[in-house]
Amino acid sequence: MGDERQVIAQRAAREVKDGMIVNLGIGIPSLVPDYLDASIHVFFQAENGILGMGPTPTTNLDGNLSNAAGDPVSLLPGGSYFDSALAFGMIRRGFIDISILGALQVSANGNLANWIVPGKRVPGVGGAMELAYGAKNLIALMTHCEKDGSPKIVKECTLPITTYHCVKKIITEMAVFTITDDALQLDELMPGYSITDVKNSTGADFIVSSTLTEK
Amino acid sequence: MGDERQVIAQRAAREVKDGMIVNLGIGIPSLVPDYLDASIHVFFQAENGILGMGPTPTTNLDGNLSNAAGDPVSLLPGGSYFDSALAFGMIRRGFIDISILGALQVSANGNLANWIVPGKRVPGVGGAMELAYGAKNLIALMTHCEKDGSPKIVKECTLPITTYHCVKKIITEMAVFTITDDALQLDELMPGYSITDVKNSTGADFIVSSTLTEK
Amino acid sequence: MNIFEKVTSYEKIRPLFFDGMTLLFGGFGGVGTPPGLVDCLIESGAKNVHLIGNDAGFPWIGMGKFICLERATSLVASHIGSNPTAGDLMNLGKLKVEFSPQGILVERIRAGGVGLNGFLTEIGKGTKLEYDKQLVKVGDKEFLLESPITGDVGIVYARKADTFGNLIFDKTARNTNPYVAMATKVTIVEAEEIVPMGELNPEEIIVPGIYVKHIVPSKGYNWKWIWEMKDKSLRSERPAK
Amino acid sequence: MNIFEKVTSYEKIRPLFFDGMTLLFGGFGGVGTPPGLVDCLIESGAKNVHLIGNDAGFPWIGMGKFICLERATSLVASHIGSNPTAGDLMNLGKLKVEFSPQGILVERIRAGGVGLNGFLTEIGKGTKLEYDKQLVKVGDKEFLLESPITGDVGIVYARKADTFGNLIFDKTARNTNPYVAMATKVTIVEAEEIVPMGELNPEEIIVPGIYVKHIVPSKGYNWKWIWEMKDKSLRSERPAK
Repeated sequence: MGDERQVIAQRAAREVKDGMIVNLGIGIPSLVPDYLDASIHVFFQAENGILGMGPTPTTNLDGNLSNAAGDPVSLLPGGSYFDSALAFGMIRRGFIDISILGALQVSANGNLANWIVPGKRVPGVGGAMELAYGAKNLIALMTHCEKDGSPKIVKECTLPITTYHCVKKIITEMAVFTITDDALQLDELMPGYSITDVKNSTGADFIVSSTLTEK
Repeated sequence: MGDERQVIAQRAAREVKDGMIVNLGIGIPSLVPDYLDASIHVFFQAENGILGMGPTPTTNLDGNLSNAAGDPVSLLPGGSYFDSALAFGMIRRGFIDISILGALQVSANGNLANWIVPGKRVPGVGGAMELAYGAKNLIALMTHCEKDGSPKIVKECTLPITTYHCVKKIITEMAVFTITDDALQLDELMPGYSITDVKNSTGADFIVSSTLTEK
Repeated sequence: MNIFEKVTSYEKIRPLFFDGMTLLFGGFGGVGTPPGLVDCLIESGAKNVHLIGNDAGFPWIGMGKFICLERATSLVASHIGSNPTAGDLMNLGKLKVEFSPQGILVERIRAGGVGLNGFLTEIGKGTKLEYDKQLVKVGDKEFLLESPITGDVGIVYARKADTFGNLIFDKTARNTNPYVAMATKVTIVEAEEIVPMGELNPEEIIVPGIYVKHIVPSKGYNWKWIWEMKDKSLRSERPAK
Repeated sequence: MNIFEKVTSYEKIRPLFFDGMTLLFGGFGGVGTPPGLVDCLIESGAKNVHLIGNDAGFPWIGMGKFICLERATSLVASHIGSNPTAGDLMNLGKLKVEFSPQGILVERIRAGGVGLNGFLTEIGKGTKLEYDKQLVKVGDKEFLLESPITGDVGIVYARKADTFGNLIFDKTARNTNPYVAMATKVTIVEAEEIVPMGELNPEEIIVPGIYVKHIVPSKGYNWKWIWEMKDKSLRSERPAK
């Protein structure tokens, strides 16, 4: 399980390009920075009101300097602090080049469910609706299936929707999908998985990219 | 004419009490600070984005430090600079204790006309609508009549309305009126004028305060 | 009241909290929620409180401490995930929770604070968070109408205040605090440092003093405990009532 | 493009102005309208421009200089009183002017800048400035719906910029500039001083660099002329075409 999360985060890191403004959700997305190439200079933004977050400090933790999850961060030169309304102004207005969010379910047409499991888990929506609405590119990270083996990539989400038609790409420990207006498309297989494996674990039909080759 | 304006400003200054947040319009209202008692400590606010304006500087004028009319000002200790959206946030939300505006016409029920004389003068509304809407107390200053002798205090404004039912008090060189939900009331006569003078120069019926005595 | 001298004591603040009030609180995950004023609220005995703020904090941090005492009737927030007790109280019907998207919530508080009467957005449309919000058609598109939020009392955490109430904040402890300050009738500030008027750079002031009613000195903040608790389970343990 | 290095020259900026564009400009009575960028706009030859800003400036100061050249088709502003030429052009039908209450106008620009789809207000209701704006009923009250404003190009004046475009402003030259910066596709900043990243205090930054596309160094501002002109009639004299 720990491994799966690392595999997903490592693959997601390749979506982050030099010069991007990036917002990372809690959970698996928070592991992405560990896998960024040193040549990649990006500015991480967080919903509480910070742009240009640097690495987690090891000494002199400052209780007033954290990301949206409350974890300690640092600030790079050129970074800034601002209020949460401005933070979400950036998000809604499309200034986040890439938003990487954790997901509970994603439907074949890009609907995202990630805020509540009624009767069980009540985290609340946080800033996910705005990120899903405003980010230029939204990538959902999740393990491919529930612990009981049921698929999280589905025809229609059974969990309450966060935002409709927003997910552009799904990365799991088994595969990478893109979602276009037309279809859910399997683009890549992660090491050790075949198209058949993915088909057996996915709750929606998908097409296979013409460039995909099984190894 | 110059004298009339000074008389009006001097009387208006008595409406400004210690500890108030005050916004002054252009024209006659801008003369009010000259008549404030030294014991009165107030904070002047302006729509461009400043709170706590001090006296007009005589040296070292700073092109980037002005009131809403573009005239040079200074800043008192405890004053602040902010953007125009915040300046109007204060105004709409009722944080201006007293707004003193110039007027072209005021109706007996407190309608204010002060932004346009169609076909003649096209100043534009500026921030008058917000001030009239939000200020806790709105005082209109004007000469009692037009140059041709026609009254500016009228039954119904003939000029386009800035804001309905907003003026609480009118100060002219002849008299001071208050406007309540019920009526236009003559409260004071300025030196040299009688009730008859005021009646002859006013285009609306008014009641006379029981405390008013002609000198 | 001298508007240029607003510094007071927690003792004088306590009676300002009242039963049934709508209380807005600054802070994000507990960071920037004034800890001394939360304690003061707890001591006040106020109950049936309607809370509005970014989140339910942690059981020991932010507004979480008060929520766990079951003296809040309702909560408008973007999430309650870090405070399991809030979820329990919600499921038991003891706390009415209205979820609002995070950025929409702070924008609603701003709308209240700057005297606007609502705004339109597509965010949340067609989801459970639409609740019974009014839809407004503009051209051929339909938007949710979000209403402005104001409060009876607001509690705010600042890095520095001058005696007039001009405020500056510290890094990410700013978050929703400026708008809570603007949106409440009685805005109470807990400041790490209180200075005379004229000591703050007027260019840096984030909240002009016009919005502030009372200022108390902070006794220090407690939210760095969040990550100092190595045993993460402690983060969500419920305090004894 | 390196997002951390946005400093360029007026020569490179000139082609960014185009015929028929919607241009937002910062400034209030000319103070804070970037004079070098107005000159650059004039040199660009761009015509049929839709202007949106607080006011029409003075004939020689702010956007007034460009308006007098009759290359603007329309203007949304709160007043044009300080620029008689603008009034003349309006009365001649050569410039379509839409008046907006000052605070509502900057709030509309902010709404555009932060991605909201409009807001409700009572201000202007029942007056000529209602124009054909949509009315929205909430409960038994009716409000005007004000639409968000965005622009193709925005010109902004800052005290300091770093190379990423983080901005700080100078006193009352801030005014509408922060929101113009947020609301336009191509935001161009004229800065009195340009510094490396890391030199601005991150706490004081008013506009994060994320919003800025290009930065040019200012050649100095001209608006203190307003009060240096002892003969006030000069203030409203029209420049030769």
